[in-house]
Amino acid sequence: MIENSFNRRDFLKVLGWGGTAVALSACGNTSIQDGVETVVSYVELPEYAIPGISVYFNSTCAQCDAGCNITGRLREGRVLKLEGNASSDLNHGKMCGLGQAGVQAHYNPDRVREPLLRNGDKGEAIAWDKALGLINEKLAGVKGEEIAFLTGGVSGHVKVLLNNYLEALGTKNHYSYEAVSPSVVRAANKKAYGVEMPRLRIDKAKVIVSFGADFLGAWVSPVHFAQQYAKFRKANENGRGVLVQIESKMTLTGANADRWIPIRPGTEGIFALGVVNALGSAGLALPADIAAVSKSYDAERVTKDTGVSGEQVTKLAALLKERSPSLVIAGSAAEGYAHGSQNAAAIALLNRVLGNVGKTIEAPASVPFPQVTVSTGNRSAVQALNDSMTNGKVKVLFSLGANPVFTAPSALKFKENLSKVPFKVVFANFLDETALEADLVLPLDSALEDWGTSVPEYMGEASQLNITQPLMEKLHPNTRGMGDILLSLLKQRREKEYKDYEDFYSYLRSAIVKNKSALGGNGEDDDTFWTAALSTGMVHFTSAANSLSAKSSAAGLVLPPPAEEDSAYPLHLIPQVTASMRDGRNANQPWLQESPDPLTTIVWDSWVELHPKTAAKLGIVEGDIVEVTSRSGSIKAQAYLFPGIHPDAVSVPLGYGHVALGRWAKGVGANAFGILDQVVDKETGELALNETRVKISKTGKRVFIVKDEGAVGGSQAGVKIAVRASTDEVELSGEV
Amino acid sequence: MEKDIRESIEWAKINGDVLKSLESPRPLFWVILVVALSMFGVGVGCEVYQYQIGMGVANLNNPQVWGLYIATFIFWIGMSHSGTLLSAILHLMHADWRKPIYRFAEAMTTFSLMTAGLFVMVHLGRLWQFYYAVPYPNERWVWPNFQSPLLWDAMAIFTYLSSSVIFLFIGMIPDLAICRDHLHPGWRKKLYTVLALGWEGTDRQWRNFRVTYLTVACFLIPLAVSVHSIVASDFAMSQQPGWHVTSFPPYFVAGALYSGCAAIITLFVILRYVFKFEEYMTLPILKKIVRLTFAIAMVWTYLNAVEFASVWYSHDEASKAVLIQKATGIYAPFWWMMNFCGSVVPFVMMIKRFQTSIPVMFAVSLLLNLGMWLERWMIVSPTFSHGYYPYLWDNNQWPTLVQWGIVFGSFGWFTLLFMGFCKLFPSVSMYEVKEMVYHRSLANKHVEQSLTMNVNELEEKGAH
Amino acid sequence: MSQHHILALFNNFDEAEAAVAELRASTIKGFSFDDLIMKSPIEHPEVESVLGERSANVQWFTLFGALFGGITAFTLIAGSQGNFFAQLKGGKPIIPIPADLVLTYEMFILGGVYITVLGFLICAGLPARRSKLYSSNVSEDQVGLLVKVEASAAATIKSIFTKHQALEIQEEAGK
Amino acid sequence: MSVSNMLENWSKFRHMHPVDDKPHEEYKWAMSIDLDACSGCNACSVACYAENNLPVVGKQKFDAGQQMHWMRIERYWDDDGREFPDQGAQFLPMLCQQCEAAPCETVCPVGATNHTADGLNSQVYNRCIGSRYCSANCPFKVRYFNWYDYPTTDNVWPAEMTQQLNPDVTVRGKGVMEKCTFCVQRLERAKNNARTEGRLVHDGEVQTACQQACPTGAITFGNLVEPESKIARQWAHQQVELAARDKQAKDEQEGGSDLRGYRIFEELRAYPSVMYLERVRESAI
Repeated sequence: MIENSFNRRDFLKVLGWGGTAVALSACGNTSIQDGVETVVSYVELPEYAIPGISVYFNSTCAQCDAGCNITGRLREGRVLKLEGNASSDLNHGKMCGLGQAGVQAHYNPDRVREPLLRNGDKGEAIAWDKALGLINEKLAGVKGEEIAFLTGGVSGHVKVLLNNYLEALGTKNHYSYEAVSPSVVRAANKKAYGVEMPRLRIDKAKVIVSFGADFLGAWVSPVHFAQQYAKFRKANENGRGVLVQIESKMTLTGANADRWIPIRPGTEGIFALGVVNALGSAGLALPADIAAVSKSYDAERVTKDTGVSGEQVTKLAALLKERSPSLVIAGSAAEGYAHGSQNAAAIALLNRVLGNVGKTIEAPASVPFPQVTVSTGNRSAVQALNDSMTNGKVKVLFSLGANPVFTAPSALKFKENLSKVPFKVVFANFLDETALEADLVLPLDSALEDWGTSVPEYMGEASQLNITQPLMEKLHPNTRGMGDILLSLLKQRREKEYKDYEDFYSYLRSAIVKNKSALGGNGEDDDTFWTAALSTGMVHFTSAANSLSAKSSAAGLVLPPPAEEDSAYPLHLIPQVTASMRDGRNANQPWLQESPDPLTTIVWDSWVELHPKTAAKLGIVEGDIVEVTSRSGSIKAQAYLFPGIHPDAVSVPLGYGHVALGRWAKGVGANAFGILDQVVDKETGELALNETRVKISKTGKRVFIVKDEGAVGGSQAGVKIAVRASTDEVELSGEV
Repeated sequence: MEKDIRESIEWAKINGDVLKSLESPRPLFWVILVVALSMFGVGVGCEVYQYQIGMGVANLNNPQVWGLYIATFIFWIGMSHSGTLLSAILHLMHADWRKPIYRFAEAMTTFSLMTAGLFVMVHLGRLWQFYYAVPYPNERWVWPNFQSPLLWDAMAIFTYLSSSVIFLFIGMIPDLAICRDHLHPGWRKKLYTVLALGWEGTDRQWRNFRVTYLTVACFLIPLAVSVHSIVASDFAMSQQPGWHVTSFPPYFVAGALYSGCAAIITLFVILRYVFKFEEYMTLPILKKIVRLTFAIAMVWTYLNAVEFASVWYSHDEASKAVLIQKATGIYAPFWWMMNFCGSVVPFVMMIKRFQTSIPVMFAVSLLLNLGMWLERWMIVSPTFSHGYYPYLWDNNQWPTLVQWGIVFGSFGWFTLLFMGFCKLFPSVSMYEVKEMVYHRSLANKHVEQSLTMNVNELEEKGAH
Repeated sequence: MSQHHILALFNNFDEAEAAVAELRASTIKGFSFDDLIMKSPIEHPEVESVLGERSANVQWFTLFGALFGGITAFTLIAGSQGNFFAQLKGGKPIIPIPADLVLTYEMFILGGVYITVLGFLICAGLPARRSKLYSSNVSEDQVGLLVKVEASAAATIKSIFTKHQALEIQEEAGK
Repeated sequence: MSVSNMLENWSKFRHMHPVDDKPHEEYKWAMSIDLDACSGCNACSVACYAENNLPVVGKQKFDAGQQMHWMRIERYWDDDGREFPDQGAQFLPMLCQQCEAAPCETVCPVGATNHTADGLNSQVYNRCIGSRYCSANCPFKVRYFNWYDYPTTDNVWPAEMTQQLNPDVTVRGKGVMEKCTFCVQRLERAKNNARTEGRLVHDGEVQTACQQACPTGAITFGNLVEPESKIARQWAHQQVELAARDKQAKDEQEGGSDLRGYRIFEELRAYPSVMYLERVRESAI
């Protein structure tokens, strides 16, 4: 099939102009003759659109919740590239791949461009006035508690307006839902240290023991951690740091560890207590409560339960004892079980025993305005919402920044229950699975067109309020910012209170300028302060430091024995959160789909990671399409033999398998959220992501896996390409 | 022993027999022509598609940047060497048995070079900018890169092609005069009148003709050697393991002569059958070519072994890996088949009975050609799939129908050209056959005389 | 004095050679041996033993052509490289001699072949109009002898031709 | 064409072929990548897509091996036959090595790839005719060919996506070879600015897109001629010399250097401008 028609004119063009014509024809707004684009006269220059000169504006990355500060590069009034904001305390001018793909969320051709009202199976474009009027109409006569607002993590002034709106509606039903947030770790931290997110001084630690925390890949604030990690690795006054990663499935962080320890799924807490015990045996003084808990975890028991050799435990204990301060991090591998809280608590004990609290675990900077801090999302929210919907208690549902139809486990039957809600409003950039179920879809500005503020959950050196400002003109005239929408909705209720604010920008400016003394702008005049704030893209809170309380007791800590064999479903499913796909909301950005997964180098599809031993037992070879069946459902995907996984486990990446979300996401891979069993952590009620048991069967089909690595599968074939040396072989001091 | 040619052939019969081949073609001709045209059409279609969409439709990729195009290019270049062998080398060596068969071999040279030239174009990603490789003065004073073996290639092919055309034409002038004199009036007669340049066979013309023919032959031999050496340099001068071998140029030249000889046998059989040239393309001549082919086959086999051996003894791990991969990897069936066709099949030619067996030799020649085509493919593709960089090893892509179609089309194109030639120009050199007949009969006369003398002497001796 | 052109056709080289030999030996007034042209269907160097040495100068063209080709190529290539019109390659000298020699060699041959052929055309007087006295039998199996004589000698010549069994004698009175 | 041109400029042009006695004059761009810091996160690769208008080819063409990542992150495992890769994986960002004696340059028939005065291996898209000889000759296989006309291919840059394209960088049509340029558009801008101010580009003034993005700062880039630049100090400290090839051989000897710097395929004598620092793993655990 010839993809584009070949006529004489094209032929001559190709012959005559050659590469030049081809090159020019792709440079954006040059296809004037098509009548699609408009000619902009440079006699009247749009602001900041100086032909040929790049201008830079600072804003905040919206691709994940880390809230990195970004600088957008603009030419002729359009954003070309997102770079890290060099003056940021969080990311210091650095950027991850996910963040950089933000421009593709902005320019994505699949964005929603008009408010859409459901008409049968189709969405019908309607005017904004009508849409907002319709919301008001539908809310009339609905009791406050029958209104629900589902969001992802929200912070800043949108959160303020949102709370005010909820208050105006008379509801407290704000469900903050994140499918893959570290919520159990938050709770455990709160218990162990008194704060949900203490500051982890990776850069100060000499040894890091990470229990499945993928802090270089997708955990909390990876760009920030990666920079600290770089300092940790340098042979500075601390010496070169040692990273030990304990997990059942190798994460990107695990791939960078000095020692990667594969552990039987769910036994991380046992291992932690085993190390505590070994530290005690090595002569470290243990507090009595801890000694009592850990004393039965001798090397033999640990080996039996976790599958890790006793020698390994002893060696690790010796290293931890010798090199201080160290840092022990509990990550997703610890929290993804029904006993996740206990695991996290056991791991936290290590920090206490090693005296890391206060040294490498520091108090985070505090935020003096609790109303703007992030409402951290969790997984139990969607369960609560689902329960309400099931009982018909929700009459009007608003949804912003969450896609539960895609991410909720199928056992919840979320989609079915959603249909019981009479009126559903979704604020969205794209028609994702949830938006497709909505009665009204309101198109949002992209993060590069909108005004807003946000407070990152994980702070760097200082406590900061990030400012999101439009980097360019709206791409589509009929999208609106969330703040503006909320303001309009609030004006429906509290006209008097908000009538002074023409738009969200004026609200934002006055809100920030009003508090400039608390934002480091004491004594400056309003305009100077505001301009400075916009030009740096953030303001810092002047606030007292937080403090940690490490008073938790080990008493009452009980770890269950390792999970029993399940002959029907013999394998543990470890859904992996990859750095680019996360929970799948960015799956429609082609750069991310085309970036090979760092460990498997697979692109444009999901896969099932199996240890070669397990695969051999099942007779599976690479590329076999296998069916992964859990008690809740099954998916089919290509098998990839991966040595970095425990033989008892299989791993499937999350975020693939969209049935909506545009041309680049739809139909790519399989949705692993769908087969997660509805097992929750006993203490927090959070969905235990790693607790699903599965079986694998061959379907008989086989494909060639589309991946970047060659057929020899990451072997260097005896050629010196990527060289590795051990620390005693190289001279690191004095390196530049 | 059977004679290469019957000395008593009338010269007029020679004219008549050969000129008969220029008469209106039989229906079979048109059938083959249509077949060849449609093959060519398939090739053109594939090329248009590839031109329009991009080289990607050929399923080439990052390590496998070259594919069947380059392999087939070398194949056609190799084919072209036979003409030079027969007309120039054997001319210098006064092997007059070449005379009835060198004309079509030379035509084959020219046409296979023209076909090879097409592949250079087909291979280019930006065919429309092809002229950038031509060293022409331009207003920006930008010149091509004279260090590139590819440019040498272009220059060598141009030189070889134009010299071959000239050589073919010069050698044909006396025959064109015959055509002019003995064909019925018509457009062809006018054509021959122009092409014959007014040749009358005067002693002055013959004298200069002889010197010129000899001189051009002398130029053509080193040229032919250099052409395939340069094609070999495309590989040998590069930094791919398995290619960077000094024995490549002689190896390529031997391979070229080899495939050329095989092709001559094929066409020999076809022409002999089609034009009923049994009087001229005789079995003893076939036997001689077969022996020559066998000799070259052994040279090739030796050089092939030398290539393996030099890789083996070089202790260059990368080159060794390529060799092992050729013998055991996914290309192994083709590699072994190439070795079988190239080194084992020729031993059939050792068997006397088969040396003059037309069907056997036809089959053998086809197998040899297949083997030589595979050889070129085995030089190109397996090496790419096993270069220095292991990350991209075995990133193989089976050639798509577009690639096969263009390769297929090239055979149609060659057939078209060759058929056209055979119908327009005498495919057996009439004047040289006459010379051969004349000199053989002269020689016979001498032999008879001396034999008679010997017998007389013997009788005299016996009388004593 | 009017000139006559006479073409005699012989059955084979022996007869023609005999005629030539006799013509050469004889001293006929109004006939110069240099005006004898032999036309033959095949190349027959042996005839030179009776025709005598006649020069062929193609080789000088060859020499010139080959040298011209080679020198031009090298000058052009090295000149363009030396003037940085051909871009520079890292790790290689500005004028890489071994690489340039390859193209020099090719041009040497190209020049040699082209100019040799040009020389052939010039030396052999081609392309030419066919002379009026020509028989298509010459391109088949007969040997022709063409002489230019003064009218007075024509008869003598003809008689010699007849004596050597000329198959056919054509005559034309020319300028 | 003139003799005076040759005489006047010969020595100047000699500097494009640095040998020990005639090093580069003003600039020699070079890079070093610390594999111990590299976490394999792909940020550099995405940055390269954004900066250099690289097409996203999609699954089918990726499968055909026609992907266009100028910077690719390679992942290697140890070949020691252990059950688990318990020292992790090894990542290697592979990009055009900008060789001083580049094998690709000499073979291009039209001279589309050349050496520049500041030591870059440049690719002139307009001159390229697509013979792909350069790629055939590249030991690292870091040259990428436009197998298709990506600007007109569906879903490569549809609709508004074209507005993201960097106007400083050509969008390549079908049939031309392309590769990492060390972000030459950034280098040229920095050099122009410096020239306007009558100075040289100072260290850290210009960053490549990959370097700028790299969260762990594993990539260092700069001017090797300036002895005080970070890159020059790194190269000097690691004893890797641009036009030398004996570092690896020396390292391998008994009692050889215990420095981490090396260049890939040093023995092929292409003299790459990218130095890698070996990954390190703790011996105590």
